[in-house]
Amino acid sequence: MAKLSYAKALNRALADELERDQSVCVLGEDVVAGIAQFTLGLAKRFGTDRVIDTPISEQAFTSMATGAALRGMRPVIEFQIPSLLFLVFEQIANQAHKFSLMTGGQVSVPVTYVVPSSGSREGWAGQHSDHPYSLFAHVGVKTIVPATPSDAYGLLVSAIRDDDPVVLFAPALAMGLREDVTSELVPVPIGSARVRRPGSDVTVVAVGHLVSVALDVAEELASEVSIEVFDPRTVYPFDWELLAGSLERTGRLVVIDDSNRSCGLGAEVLATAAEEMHLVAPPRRVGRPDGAVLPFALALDRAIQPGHDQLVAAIRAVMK
Amino acid sequence: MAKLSYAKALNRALADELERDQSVCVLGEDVVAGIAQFTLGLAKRFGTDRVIDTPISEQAFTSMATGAALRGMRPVIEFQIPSLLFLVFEQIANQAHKFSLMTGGQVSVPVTYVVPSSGSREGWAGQHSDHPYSLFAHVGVKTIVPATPSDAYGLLVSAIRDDDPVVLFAPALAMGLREDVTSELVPVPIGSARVRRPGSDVTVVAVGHLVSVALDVAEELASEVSIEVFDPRTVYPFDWELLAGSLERTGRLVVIDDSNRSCGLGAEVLATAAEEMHLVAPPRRVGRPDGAVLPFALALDRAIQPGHDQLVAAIRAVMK
Amino acid sequence: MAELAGQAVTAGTASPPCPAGHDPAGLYRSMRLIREFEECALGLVKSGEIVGGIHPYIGEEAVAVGVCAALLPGDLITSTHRGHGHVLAKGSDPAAMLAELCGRATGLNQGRGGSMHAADVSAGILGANAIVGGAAPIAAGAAWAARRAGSDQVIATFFGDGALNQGVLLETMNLAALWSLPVLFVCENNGYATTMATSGAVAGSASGRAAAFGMPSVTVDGMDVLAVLGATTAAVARARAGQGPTLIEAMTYRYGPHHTIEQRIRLSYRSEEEIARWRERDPLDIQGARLPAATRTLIDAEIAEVIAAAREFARSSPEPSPEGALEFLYASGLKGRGGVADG
Amino acid sequence: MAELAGQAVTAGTASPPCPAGHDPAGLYRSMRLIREFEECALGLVKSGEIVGGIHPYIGEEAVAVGVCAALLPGDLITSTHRGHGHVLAKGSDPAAMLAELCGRATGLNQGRGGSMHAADVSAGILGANAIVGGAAPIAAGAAWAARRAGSDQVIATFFGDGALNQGVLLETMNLAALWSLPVLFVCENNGYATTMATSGAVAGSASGRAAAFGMPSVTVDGMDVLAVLGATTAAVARARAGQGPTLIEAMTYRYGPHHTIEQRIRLSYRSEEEIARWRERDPLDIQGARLPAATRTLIDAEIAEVIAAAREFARSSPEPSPEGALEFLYASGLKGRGGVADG
Ligand SMILES: Cc1ncc(C[n+]2csc(CCOP(=O)(O)OP(=O)(O)O)c2C)c(N)n1
Ligand SMILES: Cc1ncc(C[n+]2csc(CCOP(=O)(O)OP(=O)(O)O)c2C)c(N)n1
Ligand SMILES: [Mg+2]
Ligand SMILES: [Mg+2]
Repeated sequence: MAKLSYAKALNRALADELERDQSVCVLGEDVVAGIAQFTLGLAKRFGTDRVIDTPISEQAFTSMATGAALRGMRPVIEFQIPSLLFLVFEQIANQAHKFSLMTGGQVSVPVTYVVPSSGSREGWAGQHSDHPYSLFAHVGVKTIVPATPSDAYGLLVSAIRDDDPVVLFAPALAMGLREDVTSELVPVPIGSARVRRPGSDVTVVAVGHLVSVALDVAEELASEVSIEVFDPRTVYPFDWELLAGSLERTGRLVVIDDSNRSCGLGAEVLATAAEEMHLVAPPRRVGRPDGAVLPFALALDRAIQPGHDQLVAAIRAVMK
Repeated sequence: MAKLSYAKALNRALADELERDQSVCVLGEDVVAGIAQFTLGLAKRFGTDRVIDTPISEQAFTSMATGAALRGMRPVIEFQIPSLLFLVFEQIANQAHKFSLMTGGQVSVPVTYVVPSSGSREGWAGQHSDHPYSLFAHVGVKTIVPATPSDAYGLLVSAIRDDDPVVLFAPALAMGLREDVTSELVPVPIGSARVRRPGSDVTVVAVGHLVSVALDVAEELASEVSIEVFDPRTVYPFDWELLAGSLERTGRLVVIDDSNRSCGLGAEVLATAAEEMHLVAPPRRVGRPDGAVLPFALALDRAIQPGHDQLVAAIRAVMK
Repeated sequence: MAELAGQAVTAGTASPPCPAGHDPAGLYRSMRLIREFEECALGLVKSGEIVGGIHPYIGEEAVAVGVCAALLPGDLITSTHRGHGHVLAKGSDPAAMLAELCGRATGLNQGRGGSMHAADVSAGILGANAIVGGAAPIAAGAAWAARRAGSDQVIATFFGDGALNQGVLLETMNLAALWSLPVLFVCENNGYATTMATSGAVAGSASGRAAAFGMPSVTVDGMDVLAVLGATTAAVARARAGQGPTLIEAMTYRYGPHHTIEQRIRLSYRSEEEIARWRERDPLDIQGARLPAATRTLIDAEIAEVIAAAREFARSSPEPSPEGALEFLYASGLKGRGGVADG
Repeated sequence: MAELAGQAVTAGTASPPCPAGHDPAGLYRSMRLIREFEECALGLVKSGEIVGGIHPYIGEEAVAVGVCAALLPGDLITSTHRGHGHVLAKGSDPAAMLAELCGRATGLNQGRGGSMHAADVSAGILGANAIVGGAAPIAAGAAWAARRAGSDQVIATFFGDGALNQGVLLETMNLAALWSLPVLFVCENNGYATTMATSGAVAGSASGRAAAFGMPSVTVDGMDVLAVLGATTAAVARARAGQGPTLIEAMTYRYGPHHTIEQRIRLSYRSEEEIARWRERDPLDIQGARLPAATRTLIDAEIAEVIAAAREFARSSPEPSPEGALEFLYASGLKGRGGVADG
């Protein structure tokens, strides 16, 4: 079978769902032209009444998707940059997320929000480089950060079919990944993690593009330490059961993720593990610094992002 | 000396700073009338060109405060409800917070955002009852949740004088507190916590109005367990040093705070403690459930909020 | 205006409008229902049976009733923080609405929503919204979905003068005009946003905002239900014909406080004389005067009974059980973790 | 328009305007500087010396120059994602600007901002902004502060046609009109927001939006620097006199891609003919034709040298040290924790 790229996987998931279900549509800026890759070719195939270019009115069209969802549609919204999620935080966290409970279950809001190329893309600097998935995990909106093309496909399909709002982050540094797809692409359940590599000494929870980094490190340190690489895939709801099982075996935990440190996903994983799971040594996390704002110059941008060397150091620290 | 209420303390802090510094002004909805108590009487005393009613244009006036701060003013903005912070998340997290770094230190943005009556006020239901301070701790905006009238005074004064943006949450359930003020009201440094009650068996980190709950529980369980009540006062930056000292003595940790569980402040405290501090038993946190949306009916609203009974259970759990 | 209104009253009775009807008595009845409902609710706030208070709609009844009477039962609305009138005018059961305000399991939202979130999808009410301007794009989205589904549904989205300065409302007007969506933007201009006079907040005007997006608008006497009905009927016809949105600005007034909390604070943003002046043009009196006195008396008595029964229903209804506090949080049935670690 | 423009050129030279001057050669020089700067920057994007790419301003030079020439040195501007022209027109050092784009320690922002965040407070530039519509309220706030400080400063806030549908911009227009703030809302209408034609996104018009808030507006030929200068001069006079904001819509065109990334994707949202048609009215040619040929040649040669020197400066400047990655994060000097736990 052919190599499937991450971007193409998202594109195919969307095409398949547009094909399968007439209530699915795609809204966003420049989605007809497909400048973010994700929607390339879809307008041509499905028409511009299902793949719809919007004005630069993120707040309005985000809540319009909510309204359309209340009337039976399953809109997918594309945001061009991660920080646009700040701009529509009200519309997602305070409107879409709350309708089901507030109405006593009268309605559901099946909207999917997608940010292709989230996190730092080199040279995009302060206002375009956040990776704010922890914010959605905090308010309790289902949040997905796929690490591989087949997961990107399968999780996006599940998100679109899900009856709740779901945010999908496609990390900029994963968008170029390619995968040999040997079996059919299938939906991946939201909330189920996956052990990417089994190991017995330490569990490394790695998110999104950092899964590859963790796998590399695991290989590299193989003679020194047996590393289990755990990919949550869904950051909210998190697959605590699978993690507990992993820690039952390893008793050691390192989390590497690309969000800010304070109150980020790493904090949640460490906290839950400390509360409820088997730990024989202090856990460690690797992420962006507190309050990180990515500076423009490449060397500065890179200095702030979590990566290989810090992960190696953290693994060695928990093994001490 | 007289009893000082929490609301009055905030009011006095503002009056003192308006008096002291001509660059301070207050902006918000209905601040002239002072319907949120916080600004009562200030327009009369300082004039409506320093205490200014705005249209319901939160996004515009929040960034206007940023612009005014770039030109030397020190605006204080009042938001009537906590979820308005969702609406202006872009303006605070992506604009005000980032200007200093992005400009290479050319400017600073000394704006203070205040939410009097944050968290659940009985009967305000889904869209008005959030307590989203963890969101600001995540993006790295200085964030304060005072527990007492004198701290409310001292921290607000410090926030106004601070050269960075600062968010102050005044918990609804603290707004009615009164305190015997025996000495002069003074600024309280941002980032410094306080041990409210010393103890030797377990450290209870309690935030905002939950400090009183923790003190009550400490008293109640005094014969059973010696509880140290730790009030962070500032949730970002957190006073890790003082916490480490406390845990050095107790080795046991419970956090009670009124934000959602996942990626909330409780997670951060547990994670940091697990990473770096002395713990002899698994820590525990008490907060709102994952993804909490407060239902309207009082019994339901209360069922979701952290409180006395859960704290007692958590303390007993860590002492086991 | 009177002309337009006159037309409207006699027009379009082929399919039965909901629920006030176009007949003068029905319109009066619906307004009386709202008035008495609000009086009753104020009592329940005082007695503590409604927790947290309400934003009373008294004085503005003609707007909700005039607008909703121009809609068909299958049409939709979204409402505001001051929403009881809209919900009742669109046809929700007052007993279930009152039970909602009292936080009962029998309430419209099973006690989960309360005053500011009352929703009744079966009656076409997509929800009150506690965020100023927050419902407008939701309404536009529903209208958009209706159009795509080939339906000729129309949706009216209510908002106050305060919302005229909220970005998302203006964005929505642009989109609705651009895409010719069947939305009625109903601005209830009651002169104030809490304590802020409209003139202190709104540069330009409501109709100027509509014009900015090429949207027609009409300003009507919001104390006269026939004026509102007339203007709305014309806007509904336009929307149903695919000619896009209209802004309807209804000039009205709230007699009472912004919110019942206000009763505890002394505020002086408006004068007693101003209130008295508006009360002279009470919408119930204006419409009542068009009816035989006997009809009015009959309706008043009937409504008194309806409200008494609603109160009885609300009071005797069970409260929801705390175990179900997180029911409905996720439509998919996901159960998040509680606020305390297990074990 | 020509009338207005004619007036402006001869008026107000008592205090020296910045930095183009009002004289025809100065205006041309400033536009040529921007053009050559952008050509140079495009080369540096290609060579990888500018990381991440840029939004080139080529074709729109008359707008930045016409607006900034009407301002005094002490006046202020805010800029956009397509901001190089504004920054240069307002008087920043091209070498420091180019160094910023190359991420050097000698850059305007010490390499922290890059193309979309260039700021130079000493020259009155309160920053480019990467969020569409994001700078307008910041500009209004600065104007408000200036007024309170008793200054007669004016601030021009640039934005594109795409921003006309962004709520916060409309909220800001209302506030600026309401409070009579000395703000010039400069809409660079280049016909597109990325691939979206203005007609597909904007119901109504730019001037209609100004009218909605009772704000005067003027639409000018954005390819003719004198037209822009004239309209802006009138607006500046009004703002300085305390008569409030004006919207200036400059009809212009970008010759190149929305962003240099676009060069890698095949897009077909506009035709080659359309581009060619606009190129016929090149702003440099229009203004150049008003000068003696020799003057033009002289200026072109001078600018070539300035740009060559700027490139040399940028290239030879040091990169900032990674240890300082979080410098300036907090103005108060707070040091947050790093991304990894210590010890
Ligand atoms: C976005 C937003 N800002 C502020 C509030 C607080 N608030 C609730 S109602 C209100 C006034 C609304 O005035 P208007 O729109 O005129 O409606 P009215 O109350 O007069 O019916 C305000 C400021 C809110 N709910 N939402
Ligand atoms: C609020 C927001 N939405 C989307 C984007 C992504 N984006 C950057 S530039 C742009 C187009 C802007 O068009 P316009 O305002 O006309 O300016 P132009 O690029 O034509 O100069 C978009 C959609 C953004 N930066 N900010
Ligand atoms: Mg009003
Ligand atoms: Mg444009």
